[in-house]
Formats: sequence, C-alpha cells, structure tokens
Amino acid sequence: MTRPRLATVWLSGCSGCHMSLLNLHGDLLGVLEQCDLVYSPLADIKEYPHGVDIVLVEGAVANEDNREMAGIIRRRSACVVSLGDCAVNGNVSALRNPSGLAATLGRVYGEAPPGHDVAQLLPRAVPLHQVIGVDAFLPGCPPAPERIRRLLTCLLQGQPAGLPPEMISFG
Amino acid sequence: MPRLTLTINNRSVSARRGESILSAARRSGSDIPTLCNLGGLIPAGACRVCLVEVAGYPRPVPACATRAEQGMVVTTDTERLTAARRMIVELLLAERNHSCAVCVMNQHCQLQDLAARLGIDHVRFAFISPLAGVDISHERFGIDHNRCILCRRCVRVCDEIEGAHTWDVDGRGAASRIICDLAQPWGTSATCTGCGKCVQACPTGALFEKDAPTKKATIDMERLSEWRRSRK
Amino acid sequence: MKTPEPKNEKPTVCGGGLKISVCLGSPCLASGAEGVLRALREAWGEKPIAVIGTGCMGPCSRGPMIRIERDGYPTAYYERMTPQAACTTVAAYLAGAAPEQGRLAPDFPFIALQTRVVLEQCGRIDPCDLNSARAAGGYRALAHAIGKMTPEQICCEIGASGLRGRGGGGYPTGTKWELVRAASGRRKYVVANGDEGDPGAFMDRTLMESDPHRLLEGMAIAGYAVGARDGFIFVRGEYPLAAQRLGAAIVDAGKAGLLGRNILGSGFSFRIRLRIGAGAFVCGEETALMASVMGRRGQPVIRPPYPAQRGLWGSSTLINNVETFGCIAPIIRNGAAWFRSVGTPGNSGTKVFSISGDVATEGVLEVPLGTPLRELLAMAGGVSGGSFKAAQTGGASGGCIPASHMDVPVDYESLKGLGTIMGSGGLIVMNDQRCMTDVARFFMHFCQDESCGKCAPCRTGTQQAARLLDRIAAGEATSDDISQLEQLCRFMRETSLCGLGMAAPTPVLSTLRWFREEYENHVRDRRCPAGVCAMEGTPCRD
Amino acid sequence: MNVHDSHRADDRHRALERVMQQHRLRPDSLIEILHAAQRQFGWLDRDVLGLIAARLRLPPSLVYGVASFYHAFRLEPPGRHRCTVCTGTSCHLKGGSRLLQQLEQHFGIACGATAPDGSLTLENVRCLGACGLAPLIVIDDEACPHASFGPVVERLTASLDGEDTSP
Repeated sequence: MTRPRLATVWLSGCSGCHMSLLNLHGDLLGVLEQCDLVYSPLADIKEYPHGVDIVLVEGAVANEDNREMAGIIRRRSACVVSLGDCAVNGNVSALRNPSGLAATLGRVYGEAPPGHDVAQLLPRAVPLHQVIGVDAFLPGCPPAPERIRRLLTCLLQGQPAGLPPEMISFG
Repeated sequence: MPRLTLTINNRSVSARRGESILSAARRSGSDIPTLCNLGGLIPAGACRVCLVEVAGYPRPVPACATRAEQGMVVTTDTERLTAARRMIVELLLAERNHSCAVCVMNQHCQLQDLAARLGIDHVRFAFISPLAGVDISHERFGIDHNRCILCRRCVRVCDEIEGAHTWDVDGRGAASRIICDLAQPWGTSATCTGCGKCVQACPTGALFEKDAPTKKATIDMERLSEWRRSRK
Repeated sequence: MKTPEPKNEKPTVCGGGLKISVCLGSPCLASGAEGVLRALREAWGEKPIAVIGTGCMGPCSRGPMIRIERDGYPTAYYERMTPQAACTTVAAYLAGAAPEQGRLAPDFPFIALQTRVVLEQCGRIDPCDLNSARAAGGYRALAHAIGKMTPEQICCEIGASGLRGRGGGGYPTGTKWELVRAASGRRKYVVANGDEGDPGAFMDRTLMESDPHRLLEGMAIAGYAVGARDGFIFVRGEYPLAAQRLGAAIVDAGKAGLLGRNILGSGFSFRIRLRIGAGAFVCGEETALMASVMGRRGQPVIRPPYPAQRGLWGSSTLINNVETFGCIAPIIRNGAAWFRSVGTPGNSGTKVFSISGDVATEGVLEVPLGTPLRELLAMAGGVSGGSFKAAQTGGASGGCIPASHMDVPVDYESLKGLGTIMGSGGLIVMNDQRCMTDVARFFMHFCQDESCGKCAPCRTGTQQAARLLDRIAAGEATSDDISQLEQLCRFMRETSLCGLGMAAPTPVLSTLRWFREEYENHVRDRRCPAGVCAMEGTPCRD
Repeated sequence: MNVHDSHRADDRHRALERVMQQHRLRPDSLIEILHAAQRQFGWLDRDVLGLIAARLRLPPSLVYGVASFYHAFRLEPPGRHRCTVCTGTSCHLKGGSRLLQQLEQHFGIACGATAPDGSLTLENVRCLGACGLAPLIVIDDEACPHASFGPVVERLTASLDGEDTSP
C-alpha cells in the first residue's frame, strides 16, 4: 500500500504555523513516517504536484499569486486543510481590510506603489474557504503542535478531524 | 416564597416564582450558553444565544428573560438550538474585526470560548471588516469598537449599578456604536466615575484596562447589585 | 351642550346647488391642488358656489382631483386638474354643461366599486372643519357610547363585530379591549399607532389627513370602554400634514367639549396628545412605539409582558392601528351584526388598501375583506406597462402573490397561506418588467437600515442577507449563496427579538418560493431576466 | 459671531427654553423637545444636546443615543438646499433608487451627506406615502412628482446658481 502524499503550503501568513509544525520536534518524524511529504516550503520543490492526498495550507489569500495557488491546490489535492487563523479567518493578514487597499499600499509604499514584479494585492485578504472549497479547519495562531499532530493523525488514518472544543479555539 | 415545578431537559426542576428559565436551568445542571446576560443586570434578551425551546411555544425563547412557569417543559440543547447559536456566534464574528491573536482578551474572551464550545472552527459568512475605531483617551481604560458585539453589558452596568449612565448607543442597526456622553472621547467624559465596572462587564476585548494587557479580573455583578439594593 | 362657533365662514350649501370639492390630500397637494382651490375661490369666491377643500377622494395618481355636485346632475369627478382647467370646467357647469375633458366615467370602478366604511367621509368633508365632520355624523357614536352604553357593552359589541387589528396582526380587537378594561391599575392609556412605516402603505395617512375626527372619536370611545383618561396618537414624522390636521382637530374637538374634561357632560374625561415620530420603521412595533412615546430609543423589548399588562409608564395600555380606530364609530352606530354582514365569516368588515406600482390608477381602495385580488386589480384599472407578475402585500414584512393565485380572497388567513401577510394594507402591483430578486434585495436593504440593532440575529443577519442579495444582483453569487441566504432567512425568522426581525426575511423567502427560477437565472446564467440588475450579460449592457 | 447673530441665537435658545417649559421639563418629552430644537437651529449640535440633557436632567449619552437613533434628527449641519429622494417600494420600482444613484454621481455627494461647500444635502426617505406620484423627489420642501434626472438636475442647479448671485 502506498503512503498518503502530504503537502504543506505557505500563502499570506507569517510562517508561524509551519514553525508550530516543526515544533512537533521528535513527533514530526513519527508523522512523516506515515506519509510522503511531496511539497512544502520546508522542502525545495518548485512545482505543486498532482495527486496530493492531504495539504495543510497556511495563510490567507491576499494576492493574485495566492489566489492562483489556491486554485492549483484545490485541483490537485483530495483533502485541503486550512491551517491556522490566517487561512481560517484572515486574522493578521486581514487586519488591512478595514482600511482598504489604497490606504494599505499608501501606508507601506508611500508615493511609489510597487510594480508588476510584486504580486498584486487583492482588494481584501480573505480566508481560504472563501476562494476554494476546504475540507477541514484547524484554527489557532499558531495552532499548537499538539493540535496539528492530532489532526494529522486522524486524517492520515482516513478519519474525520474531530477535535474537542478546547483544540479549536481561535487565537 | 412560592415555588413552582417545571421540566428542563427531562428533569423536574423547582424554581422560585419569577425566576428565569436560565437561572432554574443552571441550578439543575443544564448549562445554557449566554453572552449578553450578566447576573445582577436586567436581562435584555438581545444576543439570543440562550434561546431554549418550550413545549407549546411556536418559537424558541431567551432563557435569560423568560420566566419559569408551572408545568413548563423546556429543552435547552436540541439540534435546532445548537444550529441557531452557531449561526449567531458566526454572525457576530463576521460583523466586526475579531482577530483573537492580537486581542488583549485572547484566551479569556467569552466570545472566543463560546465559539469553541459550539464547535465553530471557521465562519461561513463574509467578514464585513468595518473600520470601527479605538478610543484610548481615558487615562486607565480603552475601548476598541472592533471587538464590540453590542451586548450593551457596559451600558447596563454603568446605568443600573454604577448609576452614571456614561455609556449609551449611537445610531442603530449595523451602524450602532457604543458611545460615551455626547459621543466624545472617553477621557473627556464628565460623567464617568472611572469605576471600571464596564471594563469588567465586557465579555470581549472591546473594553480593556491599559497596562494590563492580558486578563481582566471579573467581579461578581450579582453580589454588587444585591449590595446596592440593600443600601437603598 | 354649547354649540361651537362655526370656524369656516364659507357656505357649505349654496344657491344653484353647485358644490365643488377639491382634494387636499398630500398627493393631490403635491400635484398642485392648492393652486386649483385658490383659482376656484378667486374666480367664484363671491358667487353662490361652495368650493371646499376635502381629504382624499381615492385615485391619488390622477390628482389633483375635484368633484362637482349639482342638483339634478350625477356627481362628477375630474382628474388631473390645473387651475385653468378647473375654472373652465366650472364655468361650463354654470352654463349648464358637463364637459367631458378630464371627467371620470360615472361608473369609474376605482370610485364606484368601493365599500367605504372607514373612509366613509374621506373626500366628502372638510378635514379642517369640525362642523363639516359633525354634519356628516361625526361624534354621534361617541355620544351614543358614553350616553347609553356601559364599557362592558362596548367591549362586547366590538368583540361581537369580529373586528380584527388592521395594523397587520389581525388580533381580535374586542379581546384586546377587554384585556385592558379588565386590567387593574389607576391609570390606563390608549395609543393610536399611526407610524405607517411600510413602504407603499398610505391608508392611515389618508384617514388622518382626510377625517381626523373619525380617529379621535374611535379613540375616545376606546378610552371610555377600557377606562383610560389619556390617549396618544403616534404619527410618522414623514406625514406633517396628517400631524397638522390632527393637532387642529384635537384643539377643535376639545373646544367643542368632545374631548378633554367632562365630555358632553357625561363626567367622562379623555385627553389626546400627539406624538410625532422621528423616522424609525421599527416604531411600528408596539413595544418600540411605546419606548418612543416615552422619549426613548425605539428599541423593542421582550413580550410578555404585553402592553395590555404593562405598557406606557408601566400601566395597562391599549394600542390599536389608526384604521382599527376608524372602524369603531360605524360599529357603534350600526351595530356588530351590520359589521359582520360586510366581509366574510372570520374576516368581518372592510379593509383599506393602498394600491400602487404598475396599475392604471394608484390610490386608496376600501373593499370588504375577502374580495379577490383579481377584483382589486380590476378596480385599479388593471396592470399597466406589461402583464401581471406579482402583487406585494404587507410591505417589508410581507411577501408576493404570483399570477397563479390572483383569485385569492384577500383576508388574513388566505394571505398567510400564500406565505405573505395582510399587513397594514399596502399593495404593490408589479408587471413582468420587474425583477423579483431586486425586489427582495430592496426590502432586505430597507430592513438592514431600519433594524434597531439590539438583537444579534436581526442586526447581523440583515447585513449578511443584504450582502448575499447584492452578490446575486451583481452576478457574483454561487448556488451555495442561495442556500446560505435561505438558511439565514429561516434563522432570522426563528430567533429575532421582535416582529421586524422575524418578518425581515419574508420578502426573500416569498420570492424564493414563487420565483426561484429567477434567482437561479442570476446565479447560474449570470443573467437578470427582467433586465433590472446591472450585471454583466444583461440585455441592457450587451 | 456678530451682534445680530448672537441675538438670533439667544432668541432661539429662549424659544427652545419655552418649549421645554411647556413640557414641564419632563424627560419623556425628549423627542418633542428635540424636534423643537431642530426647528430652531436646523440641526442638533452637541451644545444644544448637552443643554437639553442638563435641563431635562438626563444623562448626555442617553440624549445623544435618542437623537442618533431617529433618522429625522440631524447631527450634522444640513446644506442650504435639500434634495430628498423617496426610495419607497413604488418609487424604487419606478426608478427612484437609480435616480438617487445618478444624483449622487452627478453632484459627487453620497446619500445622507452634504456638499463640502454646504450648498446641498442629498438624502433619501423610506416612503412618503404618496406612491401614486412615484418616483417622488422633494426639493427644499417642494414635491416633484414623477421626477426624472434631467429636470431635477436643472431645478437643483438653478437653485444652487440662484444662491451664488445673492449677496
């Protein structure tokens, strides 16, 4: 039997969720023994592969690149997981939304807005599930390593991710 | 005091005449979630989180503001109620900017706790993201309207217990906003006594104490109001 | 009893038997009725012709309206009068002719087929003249009630008449009166709900502007019946003319001993005060209305206790709609059995409808309850600008009746069965050029604006529902959005605190029920079939 | 403020005080008193609201809360001219809402706002109950039945121009 193919993606977030994944320390090895890590910012793989079984997505969808990537993820993956508050509800990435795009760009770049070599910001940073269908959610900023382990254990065994209330609180 | 008997979640419960369903249910071990309710304040029945079903009533009723009646048959945790509660909390989370990670009340917030308790791991609605504003002109306290869920506990505690009525509500509907005096900066208020009861009554991080960036102590409003009544 | 000085020195009957009435309802005034009246008075003020200003004659969209009565001739109505046309017409009458220009047919259905009970004197009497109202029978019922009837008898009579609340709820009026009558407490209040906030409803405005004394009389009878000494009329701030005429009527009636202390020497005293609303639809809800009368934010509170138990300032309070009070005097004068003989069993009496939208004649119509919708439409001259698509009843709290149900008898239960409500009587007719999702979106934005913001489901639910409808109108929605909208609407209906929030989803649920296909066109095909929503791919954009 | 203006202000305050006395300073007359104040001053500024609160012995926040709840009360000074578009159901169906949008664009003022130079306030009202005249617009208290964009703009522009030439 082939092992499930796992991917992790970093959209507009601070990478804290990936840090939390790394904070599984020794347990991470146990998780990785049950699957193949086929794509991740932690590994040097350029293109998102086909036939991914489970993907953990960190970060909100805040720019055109994110949006495009989200589409690719959805088409090539069986189970998409929103990992952490930015992917789940926008969180810190969405703090700019109340001010609007123009004010945000003005605040950051002043008179000289960025050219096309920088990914175009979307009018609003939105949660992943408002762009593509999402199969499971893991809130937390970042989600504690134990939450990630519990979730992955369930998903890798093909079970639904039923976490207890104390493990799904935001923040 | 005359007593009456009603049934809550298939258990027979005794209640005082005039007692709310909420209070009777809590005593009998059925914990109904609440948000705008705060012991000692006149119930508003506004957040609708404590809705319960009563046999023979066409619609759910708020447990905080509905009196227990002899022979009532109450159910507090049907699927329909859970769905309604989830919907309310999701709508509140989408209404303003509740970024728990950067909130002074993270891990101590009643809205955050309630969301987790109801199994809310994401919000189905679009976030409205209004620019709600923050007022930190008071020397000890601040108000962050982004976190406000308009439960009006601050308004009521200031009016009913402190007697200052510094707070009220500006506008209506989605544009409602908690205001101080004539919609002026809190630091310039002529009526605020600086007692801090509003801060303690706030269920979220909307009202906070400066320089105490994490947990707020909560005092027992019920005892406070009893004490006030007895002094009258 | 002292006879009051006649206020109006103009003769009301004249030599030659020519009597000209000019409608001074606010729509006719807006169309220039005042100029017509002035021109007629200037031309014939000295000559023996009676020119009087009256209230509403009915067909508002045909204003300014005048009526010409002359001995030996049939009464004639003339539409769209200008000062010049009116003078020409009257001159022709004086010369013995009855010109065709602008004259409505003698059997013009909008006027001829009405059964006027509440609006009996509207358009006939001078609303600013107490004598005119009294000459037409005004205050006779009050004199009879306080002179010859006990409060119990009155409540009983109202109960026996089968009158139901005309504000929309349809609660039996007699039962409500009896509850307040039986309530304990030294003080009681009577409140007339004239906060006609539903967009498209103007029955109450018509009555208050055209026959204010009818309302005062009904309230005074209610006051006597329930044991109240104080009454309030809550009038929408958007109706300045109604407020002005009511205010004057209260003063006049007071001077004539028909209101105030010791009415008609009976020992019964009843004072009426006017409260002007300040622009809040939610004040039509009775607990919000009471908060507003007491000078507070118009936010509803949880019932029970009902106003009959604990109302204004904690006292038992009777709240009825203006039109309900308008039914009282005829019931007392003619008896409960007569009232029951009009309408259908369980729906006795008449109902005033304000019909507008895509019909040939817009205005106020009074018909027996249970009249089929098709007949109402026929009275209004049928649908204009296209074929019939839907009729919207009950304003922002109501729903639509599709073409397949045009024969529905308009009564409380039948409309409820179709997923809408009678409401206060606003009836908006839509032809096939109208987009039903746009109508739903319009009402949801209305409710969002008018939500008081107190309870979470209404405040936040209307916001999200309006956004979803915006997405649908913009062609950005998915089928998930429709199901989310539906879910949200059912949720609001079940969990909101007051009637506004509970009923806010009705226009959406109703249009989804009858016109789901149209929603799907917007979502699936990104197309607005009626070409109203400005989305890409609509005919108007292509 | 010149002498003339301050006299007028005093008159208005006296008139308001008279109304408050007529209502015997009863707090439940608050809405009537706010109506009266708005008639005097054209809008309700914070000084007036504070004064009313003090005279009726009501908390200032309560008075502000009531004034802001009702749409009829203005908490900002209105423009010298007012254009009110009815957006009731009939008016909406017959183009009232579209008309409002067009006017917003034409004059560059959002609904409910006043032009920066204080010349014009654009606002909407939810049904004036004269649905037979849809779409209905009210310009400076004068009704314009069956309104359409061109004539309304013409009329408003004439009012605005007319005022420029006055001293």
